[in-house]
Amino acid sequence: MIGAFTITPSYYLVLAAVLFGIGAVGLLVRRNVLVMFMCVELMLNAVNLTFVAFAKALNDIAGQVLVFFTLVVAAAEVAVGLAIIVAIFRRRRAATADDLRTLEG
Amino acid sequence: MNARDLLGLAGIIPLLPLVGAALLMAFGRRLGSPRAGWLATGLMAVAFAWSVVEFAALLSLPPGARSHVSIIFTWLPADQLHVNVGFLADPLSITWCLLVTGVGMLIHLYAIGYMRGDPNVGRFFAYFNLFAASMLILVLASNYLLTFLGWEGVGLCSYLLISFWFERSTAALGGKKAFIYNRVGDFGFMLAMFLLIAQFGTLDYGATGHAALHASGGITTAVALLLFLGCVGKSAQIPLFPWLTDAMEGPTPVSALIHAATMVTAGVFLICRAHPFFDASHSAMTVVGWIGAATALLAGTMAVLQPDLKRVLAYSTISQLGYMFLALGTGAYTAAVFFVLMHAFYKACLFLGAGSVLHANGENQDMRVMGALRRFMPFTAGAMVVAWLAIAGVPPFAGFWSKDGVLEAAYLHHDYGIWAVGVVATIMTGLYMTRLILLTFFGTEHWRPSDTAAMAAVTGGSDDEPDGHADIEAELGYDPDYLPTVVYGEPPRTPRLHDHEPHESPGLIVLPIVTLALLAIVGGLVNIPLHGFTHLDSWLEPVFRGVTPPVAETFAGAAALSATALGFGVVGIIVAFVFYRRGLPSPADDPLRARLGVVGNVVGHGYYYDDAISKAVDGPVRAFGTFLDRDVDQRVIDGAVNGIGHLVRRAAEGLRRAQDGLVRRYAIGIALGAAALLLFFLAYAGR
Amino acid sequence: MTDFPILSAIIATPLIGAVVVVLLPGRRPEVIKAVGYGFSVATLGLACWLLADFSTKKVFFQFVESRPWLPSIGSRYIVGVDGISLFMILATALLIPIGLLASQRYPAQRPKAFTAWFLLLEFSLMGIFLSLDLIIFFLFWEILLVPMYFLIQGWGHERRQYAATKFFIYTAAGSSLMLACTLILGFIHQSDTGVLSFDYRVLAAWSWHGLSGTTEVLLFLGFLAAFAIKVPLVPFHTWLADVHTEAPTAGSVVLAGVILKMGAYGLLRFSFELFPHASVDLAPLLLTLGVIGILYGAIVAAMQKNLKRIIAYSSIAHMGFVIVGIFSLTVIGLDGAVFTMISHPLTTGALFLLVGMLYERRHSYQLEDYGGIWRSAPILTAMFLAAMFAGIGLPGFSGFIGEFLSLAGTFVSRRPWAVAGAVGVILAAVYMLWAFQRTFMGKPSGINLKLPDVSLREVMVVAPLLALSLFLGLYPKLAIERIEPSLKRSIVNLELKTHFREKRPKGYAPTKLPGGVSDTQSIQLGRGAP
Amino acid sequence: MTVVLFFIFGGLTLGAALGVVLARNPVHSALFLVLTLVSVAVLFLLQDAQLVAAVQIIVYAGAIVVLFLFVIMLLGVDRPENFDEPLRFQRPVALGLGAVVLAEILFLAGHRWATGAKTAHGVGLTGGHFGSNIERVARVMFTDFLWPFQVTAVLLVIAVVGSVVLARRSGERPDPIPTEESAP
Repeated sequence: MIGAFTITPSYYLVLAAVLFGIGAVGLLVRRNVLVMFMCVELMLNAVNLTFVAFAKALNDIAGQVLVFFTLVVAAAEVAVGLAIIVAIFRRRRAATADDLRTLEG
Repeated sequence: MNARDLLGLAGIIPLLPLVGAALLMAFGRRLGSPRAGWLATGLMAVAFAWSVVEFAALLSLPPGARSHVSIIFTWLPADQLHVNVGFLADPLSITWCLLVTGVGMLIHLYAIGYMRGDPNVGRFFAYFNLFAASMLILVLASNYLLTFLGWEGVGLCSYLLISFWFERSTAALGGKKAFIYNRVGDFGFMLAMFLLIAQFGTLDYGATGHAALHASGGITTAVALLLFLGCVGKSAQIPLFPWLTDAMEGPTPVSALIHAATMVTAGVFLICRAHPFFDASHSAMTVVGWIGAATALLAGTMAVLQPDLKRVLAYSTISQLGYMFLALGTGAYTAAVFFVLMHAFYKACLFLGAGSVLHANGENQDMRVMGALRRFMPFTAGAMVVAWLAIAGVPPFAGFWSKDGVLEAAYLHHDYGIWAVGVVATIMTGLYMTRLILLTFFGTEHWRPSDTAAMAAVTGGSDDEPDGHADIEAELGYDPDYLPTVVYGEPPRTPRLHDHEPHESPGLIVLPIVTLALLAIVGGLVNIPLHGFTHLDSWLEPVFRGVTPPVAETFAGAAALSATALGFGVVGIIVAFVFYRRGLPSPADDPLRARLGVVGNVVGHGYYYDDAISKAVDGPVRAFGTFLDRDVDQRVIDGAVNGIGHLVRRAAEGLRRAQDGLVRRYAIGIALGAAALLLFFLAYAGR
Repeated sequence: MTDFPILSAIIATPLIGAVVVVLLPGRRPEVIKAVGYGFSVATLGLACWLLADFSTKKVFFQFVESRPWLPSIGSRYIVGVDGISLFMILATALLIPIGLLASQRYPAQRPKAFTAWFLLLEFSLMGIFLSLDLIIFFLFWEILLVPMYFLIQGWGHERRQYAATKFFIYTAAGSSLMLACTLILGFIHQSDTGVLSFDYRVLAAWSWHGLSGTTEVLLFLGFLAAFAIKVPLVPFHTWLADVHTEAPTAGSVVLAGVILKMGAYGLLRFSFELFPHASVDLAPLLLTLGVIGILYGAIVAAMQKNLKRIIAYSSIAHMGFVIVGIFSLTVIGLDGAVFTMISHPLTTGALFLLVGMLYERRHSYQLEDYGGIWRSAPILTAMFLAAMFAGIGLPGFSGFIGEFLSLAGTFVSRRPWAVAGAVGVILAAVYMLWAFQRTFMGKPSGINLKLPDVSLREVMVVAPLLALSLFLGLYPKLAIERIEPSLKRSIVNLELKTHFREKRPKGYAPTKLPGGVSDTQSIQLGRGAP
Repeated sequence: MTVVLFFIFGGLTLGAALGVVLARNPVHSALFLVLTLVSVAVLFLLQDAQLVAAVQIIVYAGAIVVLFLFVIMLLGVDRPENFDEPLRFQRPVALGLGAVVLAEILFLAGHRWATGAKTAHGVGLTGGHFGSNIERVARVMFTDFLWPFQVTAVLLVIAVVGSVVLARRSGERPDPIPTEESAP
């Protein structure tokens, strides 16, 4: 029964899409900048999952290689982003994204 | 050196005063009075001498060959149009050269005395010489464009000289007015030249003259009338005459040289020069004749009640110029030239005399506060009386012959209407000139302090301000606060004798006046309408070849015509004597004016013509300009430009609200974009 | 003819000068000024050399240099000079050192930046008048905005920010259309012939048969947008008065003297050859705009109370004569137009310089602050008088020759316009004499009694302009014989390319190019000619 | 077996992700994030991506989340967050958009275009003589992707420098916290 049921790449893709959606909604609704960052990480992970799923489906290792690049970008983003948050905190002690609106047009 | 070689050097005549002008502009201030004046006068004398040489050279040639063009260089070579700087020496131009240099020299001489003490005398003589040079270029030019150069040059000098005492507001305005009125005329001159270029492809006098013979009537009429518009401006004919009276704001030698003897006759010269076009167009001739006649009459009436010595002479000049155009309009070119010459003598004499009177009266020009001056300035008075008789047309003075020639030509040309107007106008001539002489030199003295005391109440003005003012006058050579011109309707001025009696002017001033008076006596000899005495006619005959002025069939007929003209002139003199034989009873009381009543007011104000133009320019014209500037330029056009900028700014202000600084709102935007992009893939890319 | 690339040298010298000035230390203003003069005078020297070497016999472009520049978009660095551009080069080369000399005392701040911008301005102007590639032309055209913007903004008067911005946006708006049309033209040429080229001569030899009527008119209008704003034609003129009023003296001199000519030059150079049918068909429209400019400029000038605005509006009127002369489509009229383009820098340049000198003394441009200056400053007044009458168009000065020929040419081809334009001659006298009377005549009072007269330096600034104006007024042949072959070529090409036939004075033979030039060669504009 | 694992860890991934979004306390969010990342790593393993899974654990769960926690503790923001939404429409729009995007992706995922594309000729996950998963990744990364690899190296350097510059104390005092007295 169960053996007949195979997990096709589409399952992974759907899973990744839902993960991406959760991350996106979280990014939009949360106000804490750190949590927003975490949501971004969720979305990136969804993408990674997609890459790996495609690598498997298409039998091409390039998909896995690309995950590394995403990872690097994510790492760089977190490093710089957190540095910015720390810098902002030093001056303003404001925790939410809504408080940071000095660039208002 | 034969005669033709000499004629080739005609360019020297204008060159001499031109050099003088350049020298005086550069060093005039250093030369100072009177050396600057002597330099200018000396150069004019040399120019006169050279004109005489050219005259002799022309005389030595047979009449048919008395024309020589010397080309100096190509001035304007555009396309196939080649305009040269070339000088045309022929009887017409040399006649004018003699007039300009001769009378000009006398007036230069006069000006040395008249302008003595003026700190800017160098500048004055620079302009004077420049004027003479321009006028000589005008008459010697071999094509229309070079004439136009001189034409504008004299206009420039006229402007500069009228405004010479620029600190006087009226002088500044008068100069500007003269230049602008002349520009209106120049508009016609320029269009005439354009038409010549378009139709004949050349501006050369010789070539256009030949071409005119074969041109269509419409063209010749158009050219003639456009040129005439230029002449109307320059020679102050109806409707462009008001500037000449305001030109009297200039120093008196200027009025004599430019606004009586020479520049204003440039119009006459131009028509003589362009006579083939006028010959070919009867309608143009009729217009010229009637405008001239109307000007002669109307300007004569305007002169009658003027209280200002110089303005009477100005109106008189306009009127006399009208006679010249009357003559031109009836085809009597020689008569017109003759009139120009004689007019130059007696009118220059009158103006210089008037200057002498002003000089003796502390710049006062109001005839009503003069009177009996003959006792104090006998030479001036004598000369002016001679000139008066000449202008009034009393035989045997110069004016009689010239006026007689003009009117006779009109009659014989069967232009009886023009003739009649001309004859009636002689009444006016006799009237205003006699009034001028009587008020100035005869009758009772009104410049006495006793009169002054009475006057102070009338004018309400104080007398000359004391010391402080004398300083300015000494520094400037004139009093910038004193506006000498008296217009009709103004109360009589306070005399300005500065505590001494009127006196005869110095010799330098008197000498030219007397010389001109002598010329006014004997000048007529150059063209007495008796067989063998028509020197001028035969001298100018080659210029106007093909134009045969009508000749009276009998001596009796001619004599009858002369007698008629003389009779009308004498009527004017008699009327003046009736009213003014004892001068004015009091400065504020003019018997003729009292008699004329409303009519007097109308003619005294020059038919309100000038006032109407001033009102129009001040009112509707200025309003139109303001409308263009304020409403069209600043509101509509610039408003539209700035409006576009405003619109962009408004839009930006609306849009900047989207940039509310809330990062999460921006994130929504990103998500929206992502959704839209995916939709695009769904809709299109999958196909 | 030597192989020395004189045109490139003329373009490069001011640029090098600007760079050198920037690199100099700012502490020694006199060194900077000396370097500025040095480079601008060197450019003037080169321009004079060009004048001396310029052949009056040749119809086509001379001293042509052509080098590859941006092969990917088919743009080459092509420069060349003909009679139309020759005197624009000279006028630029003359006005720049004069402008620098006039600015020696005022404005005093930041001489280094001022000199550098000024030289950069010269660089772009030279490029505009010499380039024969549409892309290069456009580049120089846009580069010009930068120095001009900073000159107005940095050294102008009270509302300089407003004026500089207005100038920049106004002219940039026009030239953006020109860029679009340039590219469209190039790409149509590419699709038609397979060659991507922006060489003016290549395009001119092709466009007259390669473009459809509507396209040609639309492209013409696109170019016109840029040119009409620069000229400026009414109703695109309102930037001019504001900019002049706020610009420093030297800026005004160059603006009125050369920058306004860019528009007329563009029309003459590009519209005629690239869009011949449209030029002929739309000539009445442009003539009308020109006449409106003459009359409107004069009337509005008469209403101004600010000396600089009066002269600014008089420039509009003068440029109206240029436009009228160009679109008279006659050799005489074109002669007049180009001659006015030569004369106007001299007369209006002198007027702006003199007004600048008045400003240095009195710190005002308002007429009401003046009066009776003649008494305290007779030499300044005399120079103003000469400049004024030169500007009014008094025969003997250069202004007259230009106006006369423009109107005469127009009269030959289209009479009503010429008659209306000639009215401007009267109006010019009205506003200028009025301004002169208010400024220099009358009784002086207060500070006007004691204004110092001009210094020797100031005389040296103005006198050359007036002397040149007088010289050209008395001997215009010098200029006309160099201009005319190029203008004849324009007219002949119009006749060859379209059904247009020049209207000529009666009895004149049809316009021909000198012997040995075939019709094809004429249309090819001397491609391959040395 | 894989089916069971997939559903267990797939569910864990989604649940933990929801936890990240819904937890009030950022510390809890960070911990949920660790859970998500580990689950994803298992999913990687299920798809023969052993190296990626290892790196995921080491870099993500190990380094990045620790960095998050560090910052949370450093800044002292480990207080529960107020869930009131000050922005009107933000929440409904966000949910709506999330749903739309999800629907679109799902639709795309079932579409030929997204799944049927041909791969480039490269190294497969299995087959050929390329050795282990690590070798295969290394082979591709240092040949085909060498240039992007170098660029990412530069990117990392920039990130390091940038964060050092940003986080450096510039010697300025923080804005004073408004107190009762100083408040207007």
